[in-house]
Amino acid sequence: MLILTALGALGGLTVVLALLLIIAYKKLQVKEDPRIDIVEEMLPHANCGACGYPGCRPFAEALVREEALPGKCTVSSDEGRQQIAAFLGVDVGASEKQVARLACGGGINVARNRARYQGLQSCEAASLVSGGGKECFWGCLGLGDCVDACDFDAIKLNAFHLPVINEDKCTACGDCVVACPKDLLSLHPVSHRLWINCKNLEAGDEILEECKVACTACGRCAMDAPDQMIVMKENLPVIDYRNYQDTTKPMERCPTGAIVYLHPQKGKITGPKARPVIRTSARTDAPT
Amino acid sequence: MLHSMFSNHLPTFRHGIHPPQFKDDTKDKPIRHFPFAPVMVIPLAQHIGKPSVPVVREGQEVVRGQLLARADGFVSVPQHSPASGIIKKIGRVPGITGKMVPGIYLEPFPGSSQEVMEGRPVDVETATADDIIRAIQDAGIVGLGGAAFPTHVKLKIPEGKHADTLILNGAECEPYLTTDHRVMLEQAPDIMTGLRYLLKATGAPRAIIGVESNKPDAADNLRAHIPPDLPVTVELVEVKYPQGAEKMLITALLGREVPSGGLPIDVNAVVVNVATCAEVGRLLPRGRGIQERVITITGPGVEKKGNYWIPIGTPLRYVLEQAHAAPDINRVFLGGPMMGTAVSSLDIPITKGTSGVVAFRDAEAFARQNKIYPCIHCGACVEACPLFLNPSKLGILAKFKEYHAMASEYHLMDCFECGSCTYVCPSHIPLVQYFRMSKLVLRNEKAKKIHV
Amino acid sequence: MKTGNLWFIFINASLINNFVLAYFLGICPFLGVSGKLSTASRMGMAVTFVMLISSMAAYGIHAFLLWVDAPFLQLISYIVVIASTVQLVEMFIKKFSPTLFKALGIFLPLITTNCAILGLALFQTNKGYNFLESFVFALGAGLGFTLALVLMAGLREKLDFAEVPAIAKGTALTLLVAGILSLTFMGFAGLGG
Amino acid sequence: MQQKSPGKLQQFFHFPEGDGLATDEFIKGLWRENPVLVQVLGMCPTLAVTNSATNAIAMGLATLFVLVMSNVLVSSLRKVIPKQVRIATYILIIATFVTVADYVIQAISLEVHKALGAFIALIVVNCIILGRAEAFASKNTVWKSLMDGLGMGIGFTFALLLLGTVREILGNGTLFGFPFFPDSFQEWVIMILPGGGFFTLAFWLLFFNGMKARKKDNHTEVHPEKESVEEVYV
Amino acid sequence: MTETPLMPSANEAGSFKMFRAMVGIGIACALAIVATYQLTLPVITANKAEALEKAIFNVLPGAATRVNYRWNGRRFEKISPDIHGRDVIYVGLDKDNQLIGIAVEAGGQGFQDAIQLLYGFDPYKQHIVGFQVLESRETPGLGDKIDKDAAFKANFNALDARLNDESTRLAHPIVTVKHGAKTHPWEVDAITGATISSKAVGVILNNSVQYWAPLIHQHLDELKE
Amino acid sequence: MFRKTLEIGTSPHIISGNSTDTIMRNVVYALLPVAAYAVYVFGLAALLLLITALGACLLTEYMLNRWAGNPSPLNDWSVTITGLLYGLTLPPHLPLWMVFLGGVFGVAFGKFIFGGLGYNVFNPALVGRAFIQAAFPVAITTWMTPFTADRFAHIPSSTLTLPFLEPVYDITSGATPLALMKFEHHTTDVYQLVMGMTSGSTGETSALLIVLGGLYLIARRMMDWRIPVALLGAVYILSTFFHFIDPTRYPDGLFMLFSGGLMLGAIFMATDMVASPITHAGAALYGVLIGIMVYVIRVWGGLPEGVMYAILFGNAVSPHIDNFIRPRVYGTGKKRSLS
Ligand SMILES: Cc1cc2nc3c(=O)[nH]c(=O)nc-3n(C[C@H](O)[C@H](O)[C@H](O)COP(=O)(O)O)c2cc1C
Ligand SMILES: Cc1cc2nc3c(=O)[nH]c(=O)nc-3n(C[C@H](O)[C@H](O)[C@H](O)COP(=O)(O)O)c2cc1C
Ligand SMILES: Cc1cc2nc3c(=O)[nH]c(=O)nc-3n(C[C@H](O)[C@H](O)[C@H](O)COP(=O)(O)O)c2cc1C
Ligand SMILES: Cc1cc2nc3c(=O)[nH]c(=O)nc-3n(C[C@H](O)[C@H](O)[C@H](O)CO)c2cc1C
Ligand code: SF4
Ligand code: SF4
Ligand code: SF4
Ligand code: SF4
Ligand code: FES
Repeated sequence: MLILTALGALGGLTVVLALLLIIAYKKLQVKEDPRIDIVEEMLPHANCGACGYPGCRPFAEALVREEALPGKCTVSSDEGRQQIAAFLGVDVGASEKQVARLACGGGINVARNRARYQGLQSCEAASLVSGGGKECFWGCLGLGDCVDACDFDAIKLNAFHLPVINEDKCTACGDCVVACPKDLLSLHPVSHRLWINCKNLEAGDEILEECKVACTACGRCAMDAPDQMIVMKENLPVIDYRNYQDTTKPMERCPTGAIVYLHPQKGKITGPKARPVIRTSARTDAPT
Repeated sequence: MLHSMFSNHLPTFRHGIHPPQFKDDTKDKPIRHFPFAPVMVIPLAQHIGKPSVPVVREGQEVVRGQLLARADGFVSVPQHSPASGIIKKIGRVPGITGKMVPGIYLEPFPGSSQEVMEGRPVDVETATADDIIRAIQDAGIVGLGGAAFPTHVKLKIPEGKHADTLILNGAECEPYLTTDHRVMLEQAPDIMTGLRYLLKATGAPRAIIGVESNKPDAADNLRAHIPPDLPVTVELVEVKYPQGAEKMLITALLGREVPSGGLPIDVNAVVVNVATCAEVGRLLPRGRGIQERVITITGPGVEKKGNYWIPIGTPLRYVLEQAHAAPDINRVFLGGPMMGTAVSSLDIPITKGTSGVVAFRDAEAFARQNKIYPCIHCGACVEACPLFLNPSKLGILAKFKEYHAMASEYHLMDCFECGSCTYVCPSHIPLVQYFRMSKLVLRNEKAKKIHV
Repeated sequence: MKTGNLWFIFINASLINNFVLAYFLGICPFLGVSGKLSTASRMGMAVTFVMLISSMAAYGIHAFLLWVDAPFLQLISYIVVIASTVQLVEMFIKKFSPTLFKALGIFLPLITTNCAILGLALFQTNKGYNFLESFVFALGAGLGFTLALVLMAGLREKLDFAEVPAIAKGTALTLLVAGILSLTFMGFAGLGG
Repeated sequence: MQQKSPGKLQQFFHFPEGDGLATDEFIKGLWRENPVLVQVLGMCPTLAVTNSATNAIAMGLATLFVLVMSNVLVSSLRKVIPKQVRIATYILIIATFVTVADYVIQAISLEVHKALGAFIALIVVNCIILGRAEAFASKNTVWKSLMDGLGMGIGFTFALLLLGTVREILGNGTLFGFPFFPDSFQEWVIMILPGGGFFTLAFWLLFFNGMKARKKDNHTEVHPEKESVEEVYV
Repeated sequence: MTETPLMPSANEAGSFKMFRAMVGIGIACALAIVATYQLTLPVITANKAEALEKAIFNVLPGAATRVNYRWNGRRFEKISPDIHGRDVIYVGLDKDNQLIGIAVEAGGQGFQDAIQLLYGFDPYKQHIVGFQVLESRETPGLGDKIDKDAAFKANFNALDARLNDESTRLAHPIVTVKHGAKTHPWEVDAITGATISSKAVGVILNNSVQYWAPLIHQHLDELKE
Repeated sequence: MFRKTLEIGTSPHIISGNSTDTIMRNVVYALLPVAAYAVYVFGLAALLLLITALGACLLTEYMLNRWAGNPSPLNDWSVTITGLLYGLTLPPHLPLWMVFLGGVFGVAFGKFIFGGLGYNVFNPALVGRAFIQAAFPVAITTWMTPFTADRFAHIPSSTLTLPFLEPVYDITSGATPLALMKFEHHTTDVYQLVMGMTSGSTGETSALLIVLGGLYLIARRMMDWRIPVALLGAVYILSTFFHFIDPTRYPDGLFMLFSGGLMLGAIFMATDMVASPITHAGAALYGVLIGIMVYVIRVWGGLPEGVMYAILFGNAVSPHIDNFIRPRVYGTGKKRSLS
């Protein structure tokens, strides 16, 4: 008797519900991007809300609209997330790795300050106050906005308050490029190793008063560069990376070290002429 | 405090602050002339808008008042020579932004009588509004109230709008500064002449001169000089910072609120600084160009405090030397202490927008010793902000780099950087600096692209 | 006496024995969806709505099971009926009012399989509430849930801009705030009694 | 390895070659993907029934049972359940096992049943169970699902026990009902109140976060101190 | 990704398949549940009866067996021992099958949540003779003393619940008084620090006794059968 | 001639003399008389209690910030207020180990965890007290009679209870005016309340000194008068209204104002700007809300006193008040921007 009641009750219930659900599916189905269903399928269906969306489906919709990235789901496994990323094609295509590059060598050991900046310790803020107090208007302020901007911990300030970019960690997201108020950072393929390490537009030796490693626009690098690879523009050498050759020749005669070679292991290398400049300044002015 | 209690009946705006005035040192000092510096530095962009274009060569001799550079378009003004002398160089000169900017070096002839070149006068009776506006542009006049916005642009009433009141801004609410005060005392006739031009140019039927009640002598003097046929009144307003901001003055005098993102003309008003007006009244009848302006040199670091006629282009170093500034000055800023810009070098020149030079010594550099605490939500800034913003929230958002929320939800872009909030904040949070920076970030954001 | 009792049930379910802060029901959405005020308030309304529906459904099923004398089917039929009803309602709203769906509907799947809803059904049965009492109970529980969620969301929005030590960021901080809120709600004890 | 085609049973369980016992599925739930401490799921029972260690164990075991059973059943039926009625059927299955667990616990001890109250029934809606059924069991073999269920269940029980122990010791001065402190101990009543549940869990999360942070700290290098360098002025 | 894979068609199940799966599993579930229910029912019933009896014998000292009675509006009727409800009372009999007292369940609002309690009533002496809390969520250490505090429980060893002359109401309503202020046998001496819970107990008892005592008094004979 | 390096910074180049640490220090000054009177009334027990509360808070703040690598925040004085106020809200003879525990909890989980000064969403002192009240409800609802004869010489045994052990009382315990009101319908004389001659928390009994402290801070513009005025006003109006309707059930307004922790809470705790709304209108609303809740809990709730819960609830609501009551921005025309 009990069994019959149970079967009757629950069986009846399921029958009714199944019918209702089926009819509802047929009648009330709303057409949507089919990818939503597939992505939802790949999600764990925990409907936990940890992703910040009210459930798995809204999250799937956000994923399909590319408003969110799969990593937001804490419940899914790594493969699951990769699977979704792969399905939606949100992964980066195969192209040469790019990294952020800094166009300034004026650390506090070589470049001078004209005024003492007081205020928010941020480059953006300082740049608004008479350019930040650095003698060279174009130079790095060394307050580390780029360091803060980098989510990947790829930038550190060195002892002379110059940002150093860790090429392995940099993902070329470009956040630092946007953050720098002096526009000193830009994204380049890692293979571009010859590098103009200065942005000042003044010509002549007076600029050395401001910064010992500034480009004086003497033009030697442009002369020495093979195939017109370097041309002078607005008192600055510009490397034409379209016909780039991996050579250190152009920097041999640079008197200040404004053109450098970014060695993957050894870091910044300057030409022989400029080395004493760097060395003495590092020795005499650099505090311990 | 006591003062504001007694002057409560005076028209004013809500909120705002009462910083100490520091005006006693200079307010009774008549305007005196200043010697010419050995080298004058004349930047080509002393105004908001496009820089002017040089019309002289290096080595050319020029006469005081001669055109050095012409205006480049409508939102631009010409530069006139501040002295008779020789053009040494056309190149880069130090600018207040710390950047080298295009400019002209001029070496005045020593001992020259420095006669001013006369030009074509504009007669207020016969000239049309457009003539006056063109003449104001030709005279190189920009707003002398601080913003250095080309005055003729402001006077050109846009299609479909009209001005019912011209307001002369004689509030001078910034502590330390007394230029406008002196101008109102000494140049009342020029102001009245200028008013005729301005009223004609804008077509406004009446003018009000708003003067803070701490300058009753200036108000009385102006009233005494009002010609019977001029529809002008002088009104005292409460002593409160930033009473001189055009929005606040409009609210105080007319009871209107300039709409967010709008201009005074949207509430049918045009605001011009009294010194600007005096300049118009002085230059236009003789067809001259602007070559000098009245500046207050003051501050604890300055010995010969006073109000001076200083030729445009005089380097700051020279100004401070002549005013016997102390050798240990520590912070020098152009303009008043609330809105002025600190300079990083004394090589930069006085420009048309400079209304004061204030020098502090080490002892006054308080900002440095003050420890910054987190915002304690005391609400002082909210009660100070004349625009009824919420600087506390804005500051917190800025700290967390939520610039978009600041602009979209908390009206960041309305902030006119008066500094009242920073002034009152007990936690010494550099609120205004946050806001300037945030605005810059937002402005740059669209412009910047990632480039290889 | 009757209305007093209803009032008391309401206060009890919403404040004194708040579902989230005293009974620990619906903690997952409470932690998950309390980050933003706008989301939280809509979620709260959706929960209240579903609570009302499931309270009525549960009342019906309970009567039915009493009639067929099959108490052992209580749990399974509650959950199945509630889940399906909510799903039907969801599809219905989605079809006929996309705006309402945007506002409330998207929360429905998250709510279906949620402790607070089933807990409500079970409690009202255990307490032997009649239809009206059940309704008021559900209303109180839903509004209490909304209150907790909304308070939490306000605090969390504020805490988004606090220099929280790294180790406390995230769930730990939310739980702490919930704990303090729970202490605060102890102040309501004895109200209405 | 035999190259013979697998037998029926083997096919059913489908032992993968490399990790024959699917130990990883088991291990991950214990710690790396612990449902409570890492995924923050199933919070209600975690907080509600951990005012004593006994309750925590009982709840943990009940959940473990339902989790394993439903995982196994869902994964073995995964081929025959159409997608559209998936959730409904999973709920049916889970509810059945919960009802079973409910009656069994009642039969074993009414007292424990009373202490756990409605939360036994509420296992039905514990996010972990449906979550695992959906996320894992519906896509994996029976054996893997079994291991997954065991791992998650034990991880859940472990987390509950962490809470239950602290709350019972401080809140009641006992552990598993046996006196832990001398008689004159002053109980911290808050620990058995709702607030204490929140605080204890928050405390454990802080503790584990702190441990993780310390581990990470040992690996990161120190940067040059910004302030330690004097600037050069003209 | 250029092409979007279509929904796998295998997932597009027919209505019948859906129906079959759901109903099939539903029926299987029903069977499983019924089986468990059948298997555990005897044990659970026994457990429950035992627990209830323990409580009843606790509040009715000397009782050896109990009988359930239901008030059907006119009279008390004897019912099966596993039926409970708001209108059920338990008659305790001693070894000689003599009625020695009646156990009644009562409930009401306490400090934090509802309190359920069971008390023993001696219809001859018109006394409450025992008291036990069945369910409460009162604060541990404070409110839960109503079930732990020996002094408080001693209140109910012989709490006066005499009826008035017309036998319609209690002669003196049961009330809780502040700790140490008990002067009459119908007063309950509160626990310090838990006055609210103590008062709640008084109120619950009073409401319940006011209802049952006259009924029991009038229909005592029916219960003695 | 001039020194070569100038200093640059943004305007304004002058600021007002106000400073957070000055404000905080002045609150401490305003609290000192209250604390001193408490020691006079309750004797050595109160002194030990205040020292312990202060010590626990200062120590926790110091240690945690040291551990987190922050500069020491003690010189901003805010935690001194927390410690003092926390101590002043506790019963005078509460075991010192409980006092210490609550202080640690309040500062660690009511303040530090949110980021320290300025970021706490709840009042840290009250978080500490709420913790103790929930953990040891018996100890915290046992009150000592004021002005006992040998109060100075005598240290109550409960005060020195060994850590983690249950206190044993050897003092005369007395009910607080609110408990008397609630459970025995006995109203205490307002004079006694104002002069602090009743049982109660260490610092709550002398309403007079609290009011004077508040007036001092308001006069120095270091406190927003709107919150206490709105709060006390709401309580007074409600109680007067209900007292008028049924004087036997509802106590009168003055009694309500001066009994329990209302004065201390309204003047020193609800005014903690960190966890209260920022605008004047918001502050007034916040005060009224807390006032209503205090009244509701006191009159209809189970507990005799509700100031602590009401303020904590107010703290929780204050982000919403800030969201709803925003200043109307100049030139935007709209009266109030909602949401
Ligand atoms: C594009 C543009 C148009 C302007 N037009 C007017 C105008 O029509 N009327 C006016 O009074 N001011 C006009 N202004 C000037 C500003 O309102 C304002 O006076 C100037 O920026 C300096 O303001 P002061 O220093 O507050 O702020 C204009 C400014 C800009 C940038
Ligand atoms: C905060 C603030 C304060 C100001 N104070 C003054 C002042 O005291 N006197 C003044 O003439 N202009 C002041 N201004 C500038 C006026 O807003 C307005 O630009 C000026 O009066 C217009 O006249 P002008 O273009 O002739 O300079 C202030 C602006 C701001 C934003
Ligand atoms: C956290 C907390 C929990 C409490 N729980 C109870 C309780 O469960 N039952 C109760 O009667 N009183 C409880 N109270 C205490 C009441 O406020 C108490 O009854 C009141 O102080 C009257 O005490 P008295 O007996 O000393 O007059 C609690 C108090 C607090 C602070
Ligand atoms: C008027 C005023 C009242 C205060 N009240 C409290 C208080 O009740 N509790 C507290 O912990 N701190 C109080 N403080 C101190 C300070 O604001 C507090 O420590 C912060 O909440 C910590 O971030 C108060 C400060 C002021 C100025
Ligand atoms: S911010 Fe982005 S681009 Fe810049 S260094 Fe970091 S990872 Fe590279
Ligand atoms: S590179 Fe740019 S952002 Fe980075 S420290 Fe230098 S100025 Fe600042
Ligand atoms: S600087 Fe901006 S935010 Fe601050 S008071 Fe002035 S207008 Fe308001
Ligand atoms: S004045 Fe400063 S501390 Fe006060 S609310 Fe504004 S920002 Fe915060
Ligand atoms: S367990 Fe997730 S909501 Fe209760």
